[in-house]
Amino acid sequence: MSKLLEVSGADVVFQLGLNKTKTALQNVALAVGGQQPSITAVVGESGSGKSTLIRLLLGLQPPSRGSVRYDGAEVSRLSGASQRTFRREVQAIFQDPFAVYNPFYRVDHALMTPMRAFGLVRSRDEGYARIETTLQRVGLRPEETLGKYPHQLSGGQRQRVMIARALLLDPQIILADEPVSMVDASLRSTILEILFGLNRDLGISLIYVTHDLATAYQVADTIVVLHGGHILEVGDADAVIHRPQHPYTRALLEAVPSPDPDRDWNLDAEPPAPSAFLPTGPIGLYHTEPLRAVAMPLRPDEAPTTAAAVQQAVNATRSHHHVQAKP
Amino acid sequence: MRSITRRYGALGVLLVAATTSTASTTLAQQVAREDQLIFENISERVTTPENYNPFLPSTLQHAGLQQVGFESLFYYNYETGEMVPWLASGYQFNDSFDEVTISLQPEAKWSDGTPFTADDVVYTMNMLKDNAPALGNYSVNAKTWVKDIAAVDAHTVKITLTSANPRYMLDAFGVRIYGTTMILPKHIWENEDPQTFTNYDTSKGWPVSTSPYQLISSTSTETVWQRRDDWWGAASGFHDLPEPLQVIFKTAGSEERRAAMAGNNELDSVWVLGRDNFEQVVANNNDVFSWFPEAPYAYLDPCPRYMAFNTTQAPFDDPQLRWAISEALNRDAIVDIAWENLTVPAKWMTPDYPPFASYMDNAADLFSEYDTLAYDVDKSAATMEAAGYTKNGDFWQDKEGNPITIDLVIRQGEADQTRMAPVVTQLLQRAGFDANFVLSDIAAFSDALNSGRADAWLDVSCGGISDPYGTLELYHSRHAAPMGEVATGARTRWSNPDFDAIVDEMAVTASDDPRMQELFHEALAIWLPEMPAIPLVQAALLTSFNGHYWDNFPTSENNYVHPGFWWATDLLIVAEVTKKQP
Amino acid sequence: MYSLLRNTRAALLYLGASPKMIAGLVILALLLLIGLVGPLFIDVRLAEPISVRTNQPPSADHWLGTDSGGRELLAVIIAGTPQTLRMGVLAGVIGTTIGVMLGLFSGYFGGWWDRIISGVTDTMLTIPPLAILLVVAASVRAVNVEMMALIIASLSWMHATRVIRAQVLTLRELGYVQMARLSGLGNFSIIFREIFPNVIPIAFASLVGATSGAILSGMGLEVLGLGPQNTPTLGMTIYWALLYAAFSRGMWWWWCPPIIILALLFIALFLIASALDDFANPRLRSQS
Amino acid sequence: MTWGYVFRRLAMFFAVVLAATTVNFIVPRLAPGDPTAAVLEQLMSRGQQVQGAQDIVTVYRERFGLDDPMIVQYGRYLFNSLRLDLGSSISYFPQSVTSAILGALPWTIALLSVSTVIAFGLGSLIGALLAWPGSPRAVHRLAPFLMVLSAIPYYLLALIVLYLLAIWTGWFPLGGAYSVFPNGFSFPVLWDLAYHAFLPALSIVLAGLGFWALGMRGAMINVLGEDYLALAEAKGLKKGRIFFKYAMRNAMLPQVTALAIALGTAASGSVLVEVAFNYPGIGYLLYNALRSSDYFLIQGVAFFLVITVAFAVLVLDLLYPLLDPRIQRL
Repeated sequence: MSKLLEVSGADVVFQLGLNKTKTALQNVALAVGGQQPSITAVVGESGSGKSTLIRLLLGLQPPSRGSVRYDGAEVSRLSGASQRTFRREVQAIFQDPFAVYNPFYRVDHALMTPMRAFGLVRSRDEGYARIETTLQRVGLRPEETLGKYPHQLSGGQRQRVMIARALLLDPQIILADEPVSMVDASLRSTILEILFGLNRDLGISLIYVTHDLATAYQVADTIVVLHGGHILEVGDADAVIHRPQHPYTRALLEAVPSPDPDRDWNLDAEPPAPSAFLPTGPIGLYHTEPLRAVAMPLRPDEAPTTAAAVQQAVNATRSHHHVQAKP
Repeated sequence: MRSITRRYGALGVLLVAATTSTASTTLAQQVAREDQLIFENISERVTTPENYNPFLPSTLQHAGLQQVGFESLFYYNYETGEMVPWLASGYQFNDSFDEVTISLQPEAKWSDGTPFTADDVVYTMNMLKDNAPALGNYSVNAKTWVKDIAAVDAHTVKITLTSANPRYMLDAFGVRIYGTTMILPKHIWENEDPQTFTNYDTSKGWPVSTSPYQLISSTSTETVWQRRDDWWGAASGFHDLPEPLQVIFKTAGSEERRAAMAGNNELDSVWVLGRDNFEQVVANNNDVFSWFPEAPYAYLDPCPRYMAFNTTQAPFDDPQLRWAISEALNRDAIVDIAWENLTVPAKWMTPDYPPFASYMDNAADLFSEYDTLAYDVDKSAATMEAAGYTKNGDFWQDKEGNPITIDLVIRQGEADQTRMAPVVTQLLQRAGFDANFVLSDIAAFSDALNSGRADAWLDVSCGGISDPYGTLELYHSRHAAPMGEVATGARTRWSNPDFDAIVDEMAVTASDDPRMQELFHEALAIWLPEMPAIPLVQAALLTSFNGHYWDNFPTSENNYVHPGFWWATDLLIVAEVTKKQP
Repeated sequence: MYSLLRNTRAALLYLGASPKMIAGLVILALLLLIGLVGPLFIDVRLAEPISVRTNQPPSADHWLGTDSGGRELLAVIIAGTPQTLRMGVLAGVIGTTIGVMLGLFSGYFGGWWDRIISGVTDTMLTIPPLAILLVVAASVRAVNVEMMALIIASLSWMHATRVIRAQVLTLRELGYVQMARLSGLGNFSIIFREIFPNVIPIAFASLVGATSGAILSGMGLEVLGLGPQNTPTLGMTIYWALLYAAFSRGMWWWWCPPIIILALLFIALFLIASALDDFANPRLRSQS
Repeated sequence: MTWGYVFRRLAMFFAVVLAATTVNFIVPRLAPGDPTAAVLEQLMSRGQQVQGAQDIVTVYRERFGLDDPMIVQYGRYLFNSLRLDLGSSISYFPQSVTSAILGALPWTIALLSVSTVIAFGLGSLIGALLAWPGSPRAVHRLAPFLMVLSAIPYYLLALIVLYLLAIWTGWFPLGGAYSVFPNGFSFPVLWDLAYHAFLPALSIVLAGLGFWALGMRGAMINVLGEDYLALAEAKGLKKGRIFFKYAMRNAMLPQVTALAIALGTAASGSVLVEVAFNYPGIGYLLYNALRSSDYFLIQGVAFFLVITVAFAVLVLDLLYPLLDPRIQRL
């Protein structure tokens, strides 16, 4: 049984000027981990609030309204040992596999520092032993990796070292923010495979944040569609990809070039103007089927659901067969 | 058009700059250079160009105010040793020297035409008494000495002194050193608050004075005084009208600038130059000269330079230590390096003026026993050892093993003392005294001495000029305030009751009384073994005149008066110079 | 430490090839040499007053002549150059250290810290420094080189604070700083272990600039007579030369050497700072 | 430019003024020796016998309120400063501090503004030309010379200039601002003023030239790497037009910000230059005030310097958005 990271009813509002604000996230609810380790893909274009969501989940950004809880406790109020536990157990992998390295140090520093900081190893040798095993786990040869400066490694190698870094801390949850978008196309599936393996073999829950529907479909159990700070659609990955219900999701899918050679690429179609899909009034998420919910104008007589509830429902039904590999 | 506007924009700024700058209300009449007598203002600027109140302590006196802005009752002439009557025609003490009757020039008039009378003198002295000490030392002097003052008639004043003082007239009205009590026009001043009145308004003809010159322009770099042809002295036949149409006091600033301006004949008098500079200026412009045609060139300053101690503070309370320090000081080196051989070592604290020769000769026995000029490092060491001091490494320490350090406080801005400081400290270092010097601005210097924090310092010994009373008086115990309070006099805080008694007797003894010689010998017999302060050198200030436009400046060959053009006695020079005949 | 050395190698390689850096270091080394080797050949005690005959022009006995205080000017230069350098470096190091610390904290923590620190920095930058220095120096009466360095340092940290803060504001948002936070590093570890190494080049350029500025300020105070009077520094030599009117007396051997040495010192420091700037700003590098 | 921006700048201005005023108040009071001691010292020098010295000190302390509690003095100082009433100078009593400053200020403003503008304009132009690949070779040869010049401090330059052009050759006056105090304006008077201002201005210009040129060169190199320049060139615009309209104009922006700071530095730099040349400006006044420990005058001069510079910064900050449209969005 693993711990649950849950966002409920959270808004994030930034103060820009004296009387100017920007709402980055509005009424967002998400859940990661819990009884069933799962993979949730958060899909959205740039400006949809993805980065803010990541920061919110990592506890780097307090919500303006609502809450972020880990294992039942409010993240912003954690302190002492429980805060350290949260820090260690919720890890992240970022988009740019170069910027996350301090150019001043060798990659060893990125691997050793967190273990030392969390007191996971007592000696250098013990640390290196763990590092070597973990590097092998992500498909790297320790002797080719250690002692190198970040710029001496390829993008794929760097990203795998980052995954190893997260793994070294025995995490419960990993937030992967566009982990393959800056990696050579040839290596993307390898990295996704590793991530998928973490979930499958180690029971680590993942939030996979991306703008790429194809890879989301490839790895995720649940897909959450984020746009303009709102969750517009949530549901079982198969269902969302094959039967999109929100017009925005549909537009996104139509913009994806089809691998089917018989189908024309939709080059003439106007790309969806992002603002066209933004809700104009108050909205809520409403079930359209048991494992689906879509954003709709608020109905006075009916209680909306939350993305977290849908995710958990999906995970519950998947739990018994979640070991089976995806196509 | 546009570019022209732009180009003259810069000039415009300058225009604004000059128009708004320090006020000058009357247009200076164009006077030819050969009719102008230009003295150097010895300060770096006219610090108070809008203040001509002669008694405010902050007022700059020597930018013309005391030289041509006012007249003194008398001028003591160092060369003749006489009191030259000016606004007064004479004075008479009673036999016990506690009452003096002064007769004034009956013809004297103020510049606005009002007669100058005994009422003005009475008003001035009473006003000073009432406003002491806010109006500075002349007010303090008036309050200290004037018991009562009354007009006997329109041109006679009688002053009753608080106690006998045969030197009162010299001190108060005779320009003993530098300045004098200037008499104010009652009809102008009685309506003003003397503590804030600036006495400056050229449109009203202020400052109103009796002098032959009227202020017409005053800025931070120069003051211009225009001759008044209706001067009382000429009208009454007291003295011919002075020849210069204008007298100007001009700031030169640095020594470089001073030398260059003298070389170009831009100045008719020049403040202190270094020897090399002076010789170079003379080589380039043979119109420039000083008192003597040859070295040491300069007239002797009345204030010898000395080193003083806070004698209430260990280890400087020990006369033996003070003597040892004196023996460590090579006066010849000081004369050579700090004074460029333009002066001589000082045997004691009085200037080498003729009236002192007999006093010093009569004390020759004392000076052979206590040789103040001795320079002998070995003897200095012997003196120290005899007094129980020991050496730790290179430096002396006291009986308890505390190192003896001397921080010599130097008043910044006094060039000769700044030059002496490294020499004196170096000499002390070589004799095993751990000495350093600290250049201090005037307030820090004063504070160090007042608070008693200063161990030792260099200073000028300005005392008697015609007899040694004024110098000995500096060591009277009335000046020796306890630590923390302001000490005056020589500020050494030294005191000796026997010495006080002698000085008290001298105070009521006239200069020419033979008893003075005996008293001096007795006082010195107490002072010398104690050595509360160490005489160093006589001071010759190498100032010079430029005879390009004007003749008859005083020199050793034409010694009608002493040559200090920044003193109030400068009026005697202004009155005597003659236009150079081509 | 090992990685620091290795990482610095790139910088050294670049800087080693920079003609500005080489010229600057050569001049600086020569000046240092004067102070180090000079005392072996010349008795520096001749820098004290009344040691030699006064006012001698340069000759075989006294290569740079003597001044009016009886000091041998070659000895003064040999004794004074290191004193001036020492004062400058001391003030530079103290000032830069304070500046870098404040810059790091202000940039990293942001919020009230930042508002206060950068407010104070901007305020101090707007206040004409010499005005304050004069007031402070006149009050404290610096009597030795160390005191003077301390006073100057207290007013020379602002530049470092400003540039470091700007740099940290950028660095703070970089991935590795975020990562360090996720790696459980505390704020101080992040500041000193992750951010600080990356501002070293800038801090170093600041240090050189601050040293040069400190020597400049020190000289200003010295020629106004507020310097360490009992120590032969270059500025005090100019002060004495002015006091004795060496300019108009044609005693060029008195004021020329200190002015030349000071000018060389400023040029050397300037060249070094400029080479460091080039290194920190690659676009400048490509041009020069 | 929003009101919020203006408001923040104004708040900054007042914060600077308040902080500086406070420092101003505190620092001189930490000094040993109070101003009354200076007055007394002036009395005692030259052998004027002083009796009742302690009384004089008491009277003066009372007159200048030096015995009041510090907090009272501070409050009074702040209040008076805001009214621009800076009290009476002690050493120049009864002249007011404000009038002493107003007498000196125009000289400094004229000297500094003219020479700084010349240095700024000329230096920026040379710097831009240094970075511009198309400028003549002779210009590029200037670079090392300018570097040397910018490294030598203004004061040393002033001394060298003073020696070479005034003492040695005698071409220019040794100091001062005029031969005879100007009472009216005519060509000879202006000529005289310019003649006296030339050397101090020359020192400031020479010392500033290198600074501005190198700063401009740096900024220019940055701008030259920008795409819009390549675009302008591709559009076939004339070289001169690209140089002035595109490259130089954009590179000027950081220079303008530096100008504000430079004014502050120049103001204090002028102390030494004014002392060297005996120029009757603010710097010289401050130098004299320091030597006589005249609290009120020191405070007053520093206050004026700070206000002037803070005001210059404020004006530049408010003008900046007009020069750089990108700021307007704030």
